[in-house]
Amino acid sequence: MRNLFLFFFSIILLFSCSESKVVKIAGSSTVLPVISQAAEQFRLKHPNIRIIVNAGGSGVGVNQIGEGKLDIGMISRELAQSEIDRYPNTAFQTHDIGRDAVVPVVSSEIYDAGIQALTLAQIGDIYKGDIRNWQALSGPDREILVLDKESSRGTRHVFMSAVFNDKNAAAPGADLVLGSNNEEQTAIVQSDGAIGMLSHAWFNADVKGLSIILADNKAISPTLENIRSSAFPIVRALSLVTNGQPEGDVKLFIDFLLSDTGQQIVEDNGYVRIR
Amino acid sequence: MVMSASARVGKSYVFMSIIISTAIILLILTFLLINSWQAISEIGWGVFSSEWHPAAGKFGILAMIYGSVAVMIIALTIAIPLGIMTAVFTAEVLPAKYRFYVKSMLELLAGIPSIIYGLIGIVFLSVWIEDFFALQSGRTILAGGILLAIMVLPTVITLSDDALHNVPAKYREAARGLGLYPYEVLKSAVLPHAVNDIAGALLLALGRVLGETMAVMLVIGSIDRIPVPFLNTLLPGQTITSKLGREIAETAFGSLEFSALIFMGLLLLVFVLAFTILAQTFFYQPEQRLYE
Amino acid sequence: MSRQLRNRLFLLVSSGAVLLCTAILLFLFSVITWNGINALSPSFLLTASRSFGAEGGIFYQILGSLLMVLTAALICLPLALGAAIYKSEYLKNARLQKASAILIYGLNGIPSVIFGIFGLILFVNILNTGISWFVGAIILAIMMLPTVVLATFQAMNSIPEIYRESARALGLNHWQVVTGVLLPQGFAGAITGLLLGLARAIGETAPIMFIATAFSGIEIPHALNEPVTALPTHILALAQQATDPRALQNAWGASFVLIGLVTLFSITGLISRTKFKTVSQR
Amino acid sequence: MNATAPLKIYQPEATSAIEMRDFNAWFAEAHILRDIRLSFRENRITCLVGPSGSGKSTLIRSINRINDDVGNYNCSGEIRLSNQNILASGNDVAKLRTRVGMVFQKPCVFPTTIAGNVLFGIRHLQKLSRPEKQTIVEENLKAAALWKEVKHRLQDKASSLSLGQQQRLCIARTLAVKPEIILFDEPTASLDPLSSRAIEDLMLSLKEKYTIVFVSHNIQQARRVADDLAFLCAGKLIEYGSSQQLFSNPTQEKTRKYLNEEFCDC
Repeated sequence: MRNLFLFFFSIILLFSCSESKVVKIAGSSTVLPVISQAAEQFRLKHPNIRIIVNAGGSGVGVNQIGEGKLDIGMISRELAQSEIDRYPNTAFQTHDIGRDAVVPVVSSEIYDAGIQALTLAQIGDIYKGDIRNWQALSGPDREILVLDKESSRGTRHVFMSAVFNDKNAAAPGADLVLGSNNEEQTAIVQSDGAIGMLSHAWFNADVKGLSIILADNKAISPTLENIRSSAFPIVRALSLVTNGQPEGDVKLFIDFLLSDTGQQIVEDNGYVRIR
Repeated sequence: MVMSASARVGKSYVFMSIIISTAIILLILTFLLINSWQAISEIGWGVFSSEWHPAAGKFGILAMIYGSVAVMIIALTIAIPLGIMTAVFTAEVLPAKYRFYVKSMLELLAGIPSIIYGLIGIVFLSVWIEDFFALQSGRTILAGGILLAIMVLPTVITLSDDALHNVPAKYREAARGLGLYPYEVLKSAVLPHAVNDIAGALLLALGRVLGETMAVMLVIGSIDRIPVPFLNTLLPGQTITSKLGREIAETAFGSLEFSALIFMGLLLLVFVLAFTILAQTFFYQPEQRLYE
Repeated sequence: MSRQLRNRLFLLVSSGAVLLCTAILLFLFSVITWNGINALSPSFLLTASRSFGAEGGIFYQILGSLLMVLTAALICLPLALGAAIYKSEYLKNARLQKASAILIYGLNGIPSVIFGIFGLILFVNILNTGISWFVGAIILAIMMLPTVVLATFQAMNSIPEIYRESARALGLNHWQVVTGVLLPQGFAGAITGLLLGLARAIGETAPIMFIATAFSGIEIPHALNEPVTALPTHILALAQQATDPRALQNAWGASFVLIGLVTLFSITGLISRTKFKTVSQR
Repeated sequence: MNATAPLKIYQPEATSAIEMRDFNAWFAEAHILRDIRLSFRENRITCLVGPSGSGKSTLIRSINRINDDVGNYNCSGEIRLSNQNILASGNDVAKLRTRVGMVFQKPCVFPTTIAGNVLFGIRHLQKLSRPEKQTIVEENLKAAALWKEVKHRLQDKASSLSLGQQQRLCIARTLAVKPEIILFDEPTASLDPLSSRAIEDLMLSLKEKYTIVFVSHNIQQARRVADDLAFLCAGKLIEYGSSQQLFSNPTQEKTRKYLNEEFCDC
């Protein structure tokens, strides 16, 4: 027992002695995979800078920058005025690193049954609870499982802004509230009649993105092309937030993300590069 | 009497220790109270309404209370009869030589961390419920309740078994000597002695069910809504603990929303404490054993 | 024969309950063991996790969990010993005795998520420590405290009065009696309590997920105010992507390892309890 | 092992209530009783005597099979009650125990009223009306010589009685289920001399209606109460006969020594 303790504490002491710097990052689970992977590669170049990445959602990214607990916050939406007001002593600075679309997604069973495009109004009716069955949208006779996200999630803000013009809109039609993109993706896979909101990087064989039908009856599908050109109606920037101009290691890391290697990581994760 | 230096230092060390150990709980209560004060004073009785929509300034916690109570009732209606009947078997019917193994198994089972129950709930239980009831999603209040019942079952069994086992053998012998069947021995001679301890065990189980977070959070669906119709547990819901587990870290410290969440935590803590203290002080006397 | 019938019925129902419970138990064990063993390999245990935990192993999660709970044990031990000594040897007022017992029982009953919230408010927000493994260890130490205090107290309390009297008769003062006669016994009880407390603490998710753990990028913390990765929170992250078969497999592997650690602590604790009991009965 | 004189098997002239044939009992590996052959006479008090560990308690607790519920217990041979082997498998043990009652070493009252204790067993055997209950309580308390002391407080907690009274209450409770045989396992071991005497007198008065088997450590008590004596030592029946004969003219040296309270090496 005592030896075990000694062992552990000698390890810690050992590490504490070595000189190293830490960059703390947390926030949006949409940006998270890019940053985690970038951090792994960054570490190979700069072994003495350690980057600690945490999830939590865009709200966490902003709040913790405001509270001075982070070096970089990850957000997948715009900064809200209320957030800027809440932390008057913080000079929020955003750095876009990529582009993404928030796409209404459905279970593959629904997609295969013919529902491949909806209007924003139809999506709104689903989230308001006015449409409860896929039949109403000339789909199969199956109840709609409406998936919402936790209120602090960036994906939800962007989605609700596009659908309801109110980023905090309530969704009385929702059946489940989920957190991270992974969790939402899992719930859609487990169901055969679900609709949800996801970044298009989370599509897979069971999770299909819908096209959005615009006013002129043109259906825009969530392809990289359409996102890059902003033709798809729900696009957003993936950004990092810092307090003031980044310096030192933080700057080094952000520059890495904007470098060709960094942008390649953005693309590898299914997002659109901005450089 | 003159105290030596080491005795004085020693005494002040042990005194500080007991003060810290006993004060922590008061400290926790105070912190929750201070941080929920904003909600109490600004929202007041409005917290006991049913709509939670922070952006619109609505902080009703009834849906969470409903969820916690519903999950608790489901869990206990399953776990209590099943647990007590099983304990009756292990304490009264099972030959003594197997008892050690059964008890060890139960201790191991009780030690399975709740996150693993959550994993099992999300991979198996919620899917089964979805298929069995032909639902759109198996993440329901019922799933949370059943999962909690399974979690709390070892505790109910092992505490009830202890309660029955602690009844002196002489009562059983005397009743048997009068020609009573095992069922009658249990009912007339054993249960009257054990009933207090069993009640204590159930109170502890109740507290544990109310306070459980991880497993419930993963399977309950997390929607802040009271089901319509009222008793339909095949719909998703939210408990106080799942709400806290999901949202407390994402809410800005010092905001009204944070304060309302803390108020929920305070409410939970007060009830769980009441059950625990009641159980440990009034019902479960012997040996002063601790149960988790 | 209605008496006999009722008795039969009773036996039937209770055997039915036992069968059902056994079935549940077997299901739990086989699911965890089967899936867990399939996921286990030396490289799983000895490499770091990659891409959301779906790839790679859980080496740093194991290390992080152990680091946190063992530190918690170190924080808890002196406090628990002191509190138990005071409760057993100095606190003679029956009312205070009862009050202290209630407070300690109460602490034991606090839901784990409340500990997390307490840590979040006090350390992360007010004391501004940030997400830190050491804060996690402090909170886990508080959670373990009642178990250890009570185990130590019982061990000391079971020492017959004659030992104290004999020691006093030799001219030892109160503190010398405590250190010479009670501490050795109490220490054995404390170790038992610690092991049982460790078994509980290492599996806890809710107390540490807000305050101590990070998602990735951390291996072994270099300072007290850095986060750590831990097994339970890792399983939480993996459980949320349960339809990805690689993530699920790693979740089972991590669960199996976690249960292994819990079992290791609790079995050692149970052994130490029985061993210690025979010593005091001699 | 010891080449002792062949045992004279005592042939009681009265009809025997219970007969034990080649009865052996074990606890785990320990052979507690060896080849016991005994027959207890009807309406007599038979007292089992012998040093501690001789197997008296095991023997008496075998007669109503209360040992069955103790772990590691095993037995062989026969115990016959009205010409049926009670050890036969498939016997209803609960029913057997209503015929063979037992009073234990330490009085064990249930946590209910005095009247409730008397009715404790009988209540399960048959449905009772209110007046029937009253009669049963009164009759059996009288039979147990307790009625006078408790008739004004039948609804009091049984635990409020003195130990001696509690033991008589246990006897009343046993009588209520109307057994044919009553087993007393050192019923006075935890009582003061005066209470012990009361129990002894009670046993003497009961033998008119019941067959009594009785274990005692107290040789003087055996002399006062017993009609027949069985002397056990180290699991073997050493000698069995009328009390008078064993005290005045024992055939075995061991018996003589033990009954004279001399050192006895079994």
